[in-house]
Amino acid sequence: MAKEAKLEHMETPAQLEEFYRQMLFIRRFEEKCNVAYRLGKIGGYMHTYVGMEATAVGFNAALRRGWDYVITAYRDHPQPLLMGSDPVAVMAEIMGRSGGLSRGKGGSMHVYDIERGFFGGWGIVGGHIPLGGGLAFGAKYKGEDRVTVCYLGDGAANQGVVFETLNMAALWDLPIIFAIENNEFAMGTRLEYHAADTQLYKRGEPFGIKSERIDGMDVLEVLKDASRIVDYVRKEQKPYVVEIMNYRFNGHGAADNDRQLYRTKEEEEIHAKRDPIIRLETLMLERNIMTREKMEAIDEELTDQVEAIYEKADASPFPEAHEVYDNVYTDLEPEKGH
Amino acid sequence: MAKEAKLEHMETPAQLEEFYRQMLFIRRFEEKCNVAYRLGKIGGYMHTYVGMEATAVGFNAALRRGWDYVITAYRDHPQPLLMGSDPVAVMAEIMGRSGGLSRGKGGSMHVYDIERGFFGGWGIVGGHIPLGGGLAFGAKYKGEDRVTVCYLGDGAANQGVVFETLNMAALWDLPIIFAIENNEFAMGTRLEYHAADTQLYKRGEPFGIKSERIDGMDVLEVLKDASRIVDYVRKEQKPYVVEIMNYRFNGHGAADNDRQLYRTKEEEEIHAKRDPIIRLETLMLERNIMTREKMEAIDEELTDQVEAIYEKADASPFPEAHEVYDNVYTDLEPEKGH
Amino acid sequence: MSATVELSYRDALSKAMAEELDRDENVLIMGEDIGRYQGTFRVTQGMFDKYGPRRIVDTPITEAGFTGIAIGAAMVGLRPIVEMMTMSFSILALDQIINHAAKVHYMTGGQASVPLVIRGPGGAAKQLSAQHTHCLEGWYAHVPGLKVVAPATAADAYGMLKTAVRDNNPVIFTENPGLYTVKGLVPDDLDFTVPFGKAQILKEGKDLSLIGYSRMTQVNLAAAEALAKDGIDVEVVDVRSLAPLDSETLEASLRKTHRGMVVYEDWKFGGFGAELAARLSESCFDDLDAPITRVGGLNVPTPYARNLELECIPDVDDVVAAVRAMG
Amino acid sequence: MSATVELSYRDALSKAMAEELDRDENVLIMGEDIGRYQGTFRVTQGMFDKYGPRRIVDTPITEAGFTGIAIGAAMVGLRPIVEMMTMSFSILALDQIINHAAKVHYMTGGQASVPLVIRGPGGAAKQLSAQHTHCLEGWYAHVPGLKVVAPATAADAYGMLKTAVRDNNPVIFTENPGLYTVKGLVPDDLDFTVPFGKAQILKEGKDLSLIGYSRMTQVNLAAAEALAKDGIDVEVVDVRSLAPLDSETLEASLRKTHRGMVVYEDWKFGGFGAELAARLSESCFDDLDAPITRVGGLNVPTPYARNLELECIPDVDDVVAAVRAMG
Ligand SMILES: Cc1ncc(C[n+]2csc(CCOP(=O)(O)OP(=O)(O)O)c2C)c(N)n1
Ligand SMILES: Cc1ncc(C[n+]2csc(CCOP(=O)(O)OP(=O)(O)O)c2C)c(N)n1
Ligand SMILES: [Mg+2]
Ligand SMILES: [Mg+2]
Repeated sequence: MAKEAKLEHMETPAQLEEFYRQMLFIRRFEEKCNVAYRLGKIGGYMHTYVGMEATAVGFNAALRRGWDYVITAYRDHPQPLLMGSDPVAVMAEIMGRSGGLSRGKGGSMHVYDIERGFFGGWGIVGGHIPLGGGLAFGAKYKGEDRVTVCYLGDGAANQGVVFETLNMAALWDLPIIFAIENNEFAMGTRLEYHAADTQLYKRGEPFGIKSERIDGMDVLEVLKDASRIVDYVRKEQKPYVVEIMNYRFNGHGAADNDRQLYRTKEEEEIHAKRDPIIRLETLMLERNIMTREKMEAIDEELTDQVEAIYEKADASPFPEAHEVYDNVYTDLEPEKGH
Repeated sequence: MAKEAKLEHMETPAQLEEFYRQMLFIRRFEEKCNVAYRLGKIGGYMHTYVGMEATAVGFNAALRRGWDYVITAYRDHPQPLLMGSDPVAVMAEIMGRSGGLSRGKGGSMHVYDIERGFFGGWGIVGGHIPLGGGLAFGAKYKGEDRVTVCYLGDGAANQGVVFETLNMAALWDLPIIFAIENNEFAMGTRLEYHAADTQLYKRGEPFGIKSERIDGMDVLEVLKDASRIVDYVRKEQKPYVVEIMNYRFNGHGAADNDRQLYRTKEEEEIHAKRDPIIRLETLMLERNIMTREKMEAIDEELTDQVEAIYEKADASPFPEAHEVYDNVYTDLEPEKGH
Repeated sequence: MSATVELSYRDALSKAMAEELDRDENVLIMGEDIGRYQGTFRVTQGMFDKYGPRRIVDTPITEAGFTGIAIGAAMVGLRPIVEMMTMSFSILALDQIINHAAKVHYMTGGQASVPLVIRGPGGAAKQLSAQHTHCLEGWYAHVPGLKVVAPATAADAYGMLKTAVRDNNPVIFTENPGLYTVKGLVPDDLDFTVPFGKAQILKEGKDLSLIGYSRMTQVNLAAAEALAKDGIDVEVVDVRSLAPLDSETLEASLRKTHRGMVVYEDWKFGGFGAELAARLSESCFDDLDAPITRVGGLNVPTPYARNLELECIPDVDDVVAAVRAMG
Repeated sequence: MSATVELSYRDALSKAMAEELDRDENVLIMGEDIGRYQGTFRVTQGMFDKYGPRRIVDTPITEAGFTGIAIGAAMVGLRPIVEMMTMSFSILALDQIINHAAKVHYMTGGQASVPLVIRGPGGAAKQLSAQHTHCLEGWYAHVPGLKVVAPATAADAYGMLKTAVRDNNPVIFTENPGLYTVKGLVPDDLDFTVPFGKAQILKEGKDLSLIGYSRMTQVNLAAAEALAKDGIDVEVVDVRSLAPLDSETLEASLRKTHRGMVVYEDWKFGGFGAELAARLSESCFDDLDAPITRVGGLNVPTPYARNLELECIPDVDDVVAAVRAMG
C-alpha cells in the first residue's frame, strides 16, 4: 500500500490521496476488528489504532521500504499494513488462523512480518525497546544504513529498560528513532498520574540524544518531521527521541472499553476535532484536491476491501492441533503431551 | 562517632577535628579490612571506601541521627560506622562472625543496622534504589519528616530501575536524596565507556527533580551542600539528585585489584592529590587548628582503636551450624537437610 | 461457627482486602490501574473512592520499581499489597522479589522483615498469547524466604488473603483468571483466616489421589465427578499452600489410595508438580501400587489461536483420560 | 580422532569462543567488564586486544537492556554471546530472556529465530553471599524455547560452547565458579562439537546411579571413588544437557543399577533435581529397588559466613553419606 515519499512531493494531490487512503484503510480495518471482536471472531487483548493513524502513516512514508526496520508494542495492526504485508494475512493472524503471518500463534498483539522489516508486535510494556536497539545494533554492525523506528507509548516510557536502551543507543551511536506515541493515557491511567514530567521527549536529554516533541495528528506534519529525523539518523548514525502527540479514540483495548472511568465525553469531543482523517479531508477540500463525492467513493471502496479481507481471513482454517509443537525450537520438538 | 552538625558550627576547630577523626577512622578501618582480606580473615567480595571518605562523612553530618534513613550498595562499611553502630559488630559482620550485626549472614556487602536507620548493604547493582524510594514512601505515609539518603554509584546510575524510581519519587513527592557517588569507574569500566553523557546529575531533570553536581573530596563542601539539600528535601518533601564527584583509591574490591587494566598510575597520582584527608590536614595546618604532632597522635590513637576492634571481632566465634536455618522466615524454619 | 455468605472468588478477595485496610492503617494497595480504573480484573473495584490515593496507589508501569518501593516501605513497617495486573508482569520485578524481599530477613540476620503480599492472576485467561500467560508459582515456591499460596475456593481466597496480609514475610498469592467468578460460601467473620501450610481433602476417595492447587483443584473436582460415574473413587487433595508445603496430608492420602496423580497448569517440564511427584515418590515408595504420574501444561509458549491454546491447558477430559490410562 | 590438549575449563571456554569468533564474523561477545578489564573470571582474557570493541562489547551495567539488544541483534542475523558476570545477574534480564528470546520463534510462527548464547557462572563461588549465589538452570530449563546446558568437564565446556554458538536457538550455558580451574583433555579440533541432548556415563557402575550436572558431576565422581573403597560400585551419570534432556541414558542406567540419586547444587525444594527424580520415578517405577533420592542445596538464602555457606552446598561427604543412608 505504501509508497516511498520524497519531501518535495509531499503535498502533491497524489500523495495526499495516498495518505488519505492509508489512514482511512487503517480506520476501517480497525473498526472491522472491533466488530469481529464483539462477534467473538477475535479474542484476547486487542488494541486498535483508531485516531492515531497520522502517526504511523506519516512516519512510514519517511522510511525506506523493505530496508528500514520497524518495531512496536501490541498496538501493531497498522504497521504491517503500511509496510506491504498481505492484509489478509494480518487479519488472519489477528483472528488466530493458519493463514496468519505467524500461523495464528501470535494474534493481535504479536503481528510480525520479518521479511518486510516489521519486527512486531510485543506484549510486555517496554520489553521491545532493547530489541529495537538490537535491530539498530545489527544494522550498524553489518555496515548497513538502515534506520530502526522503535515505537513506544507514554506509559511504556516509564519502564527502566527504556532508559537503559537510550543510554546504550547514545553510547554506541545506534541509528534508531525512539518514537514515543504520547496518546496521554496508559490504559486507564492519565499521563499526569504516571509521568512526573509530562514532556516525555526530555527523557532523551540526559543521554545527549537529540529530542523533540511533534504533532502526531497531522499526517503532513508527521511526514515532514519524520523525514528530517530519519535523514538525520541515517546520515549521522545517531539515535533520536521524538515524542509524537496523538490520541486514541477507542478504549485502550477491545476488552477495556470503559473510557468513562478515566476521561470525560467533553474531553473526547475536543480531541475528536483533531481527527487526522477529517483534518486531511478539510485540507483537500480547501485546496480543491478532492471532492466529498470522491472521498465517499474511496471510503466505500476501502470498506469493501476490508470486508473482502475479513471474509478471506475468516475462510482460513484454525491451525491444526499438531502445530502447537511447531516453532518452539528451530530444530527439535519439545516433549509432548500433558 | 558522629555528631549532629549545625551549619554555623561547621568550621569550628572541634568540628574539623571531628571530621578528621571520622575520615581517618574510616581510612584505617578499611585498610585493616584489606589486610584481613589478604590474611583470609575476610572472604567474598569486599569493597573499601578509601579515598571517598569525605562524601560519607560530610553527608552524614547533615543528617538527623537516629531519625533519617540511609541505604547504599555493597561499599557500605563507612555508613554504619558513622551512624553509631558498634564498630566491633561491623567488623565482625565483615568477618562473618556471630558477633556481626547480622550474625555473619550478610558479610561485607550486606551490613545493616536497622535500628539506627541504616538499611544496608546491597549487592545487586541498582537493586536497592527502589528500596530507598520505599523507605521515603514509608516515612511520608506515616507523616514523619525523615529524609532518606540513597547512595548509588556511577555504574549503578545506568540501571533501569533507577529511572523508574526517580519518576515515582518525583510523581509522589518522596523525601529522598539520590546521592550518585561518581568515582568515575564501574569496576573496570571507565565512566565514558558506560555513560553516554557523563554528567549524571542530569538524569534527574526529565522528571523535574532538582539536580546538581558537587565536589565529594572536600568534607566541608560536602557538608555545606548536603545540609542545604537535606533541608530542602525535609522542608519541601521532594526528591533531589546530587552527583558527588569522588574517587576510589583502592581497586574496585579486594578481589579485583588490578587497577592497571583500566587506569594509569599517572591518573591515580593526580587524584591522590585530592585526598580528602590530606586536604583537611592542609587546611587545619594553614589555620593553625591542629599541629602535625596532634595529627600523628590521633592517627596512632585511631590505628590502635581499629586494631582493638579487629581483635575483638576476631575473637567472635563463627555462627553455629544450626543458625543456617534461622531467619529464612520470621515464624518458621525451611525444610532441612540436603 | 460464624454465618456464611456466598461470594465469588473475586468478591472474596475484595472483601478480605477491604477488611484488612479497615483493620490496619499500615495496609495499602499498590499497582497499575487499580485505583481510578478500578483494577483490570476489578478486584479493587470501588476502593479508590472509599480509601483515596494514599491507601490505593496507582503506579506507573514499572513493576520492578514499585515492587521495590513496596519492599522498602515494608521494611519500615507498612504492609503493602502489590497487585500485579497479571502475574506474568511480576517477571520484571523478579530481582526485587527474589533478591530483595525474600532475602532481607536472612541477610539482616533477622533485623528487618518484609510484610508484603504480591497478588494477581497467574495462568491462562483466554487467548492472551505467550507473553501474558505464565504460571510462576513453581519458580516462587523454589525461593527460600517466600511463602507461596494458590487458593482454589472463595473461602480460601478470603481466608488466605487475610493470612497473607497479616504475615510478616513476603507472600506470593496466586490467583487464576478462571477462578474469579467461581462462587463459594465464605465465613462472614472479620477474623476468619486460613493458615498456611495446610493442604485439604476436598473430596474423599479411595482409588486414587488427585493432587493439585489453584484452578486445577476445580478441574480435579470435576474430573472426580466424571470418574465417579465410571466407578473410580477419586480423592481430591488441594495443596493450597506450596511453601510451606503440607507433605503430611499428601502422604496420608497416598497411603490410603496407593495411587497418585499431580495436576498443574504450568509447563509440565520442571514445574512445581515435579517437586510434588518427586517427594511423594520417595516418601511413599513402599505404599504405591503405581508410579505417581503428572498432568501438566504443554511444554510450549502459549499460542494465541483458541484451539491451540486449549490444547495447552489441562482440562477435565485430560485428567480423566490420564486417570483411565493409569489402568 | 584428533589430537588432544590439556586445558582448564576456563581456557576451553576461551578457546571455543576465539575459534567461533574467527570462524564467523557475526559472532560477537557482550557483557560487563569483558573487554578492557579482561572479564571478571578472565574467560575473555586477551580478546579485546585481539578482536577490538566491535566484536568484544563492554556494556554498561544494564543486564535487561544489553540482553535485549543482543536478542534484537540476533533477530537480524548476529550471533551474540552474552556473558553474565554471574548468572545471578541474569535475573534482571529474565523478562528479556523468557518473554522475548525464548518466544520469538514461536510467536513469529517460525519467521524469526534468536541464535544467542547466554553464559556465565552459576552457583556458589566463595562467600559471595545471598544475592550473588544462585543456580538458575532449573528455572531456565522450565522455559520452552530455551536450550539449557551445564557441562562438567573441560572437553564438554569446549564442545558444547561451540554447539551453543552454532545453534539457532537461545542457549543458556551455565558454568560454575568451582569448575574454571578443573583441567581436562580437549580435542584440538576446530570443529569438535558436543551435541545437546546427550547425557554421558563418566564412570560405569552397577550398584547405584549418581545423576548430576555441572560441578556436581565432579563431586559425584569423587564420591564414587570414595564409595568404591566401601565396595559400593557407583555409576556416574552426567546429564550435561538439561533441555533437551536425554531421559533414555538416565533410564538405561537406572534399569541397570536399580537405584538412583540425583545431586544438584541448587535449592533442593523445587529445583531441577525434582524434575529428574519425578520423571525417573515414574518411568523406572518397576525397575527400582529403592526410591530415587535427592541431594540438593539447603533451602536457605546463601549465608556469608564460610562455615554456614559450606553447610549449604552439597559436597562429597554429603553425597557419600546420603548413598550410605540408602542402605
Ligand atoms: C510489563 C507490563 N505491565 C503491564 C501491562 C499491561 N498493559 C498493557 S498496555 C498498558 C498500557 C500501556 O500504555 P502506553 O504505553 O501509553 O501505550 P498505549 O496503549 O497508549 O498505546 C498496560 C498497563 C503489560 N502488558 N506489560
Ligand atoms: C546487577 C549487577 N550486575 C553486575 C554486578 C557486578 N558489579 C558489582 S559492583 C559493579 C560496578 C558498580 O560500579 P558503581 O555503581 O560505579 O559503584 P562503585 O563500585 O564505583 O562504588 C559491578 C559491575 C552486580 N553486583 N550486580
Ligand atoms: Mg498511551
Ligand atoms: Mg563507580
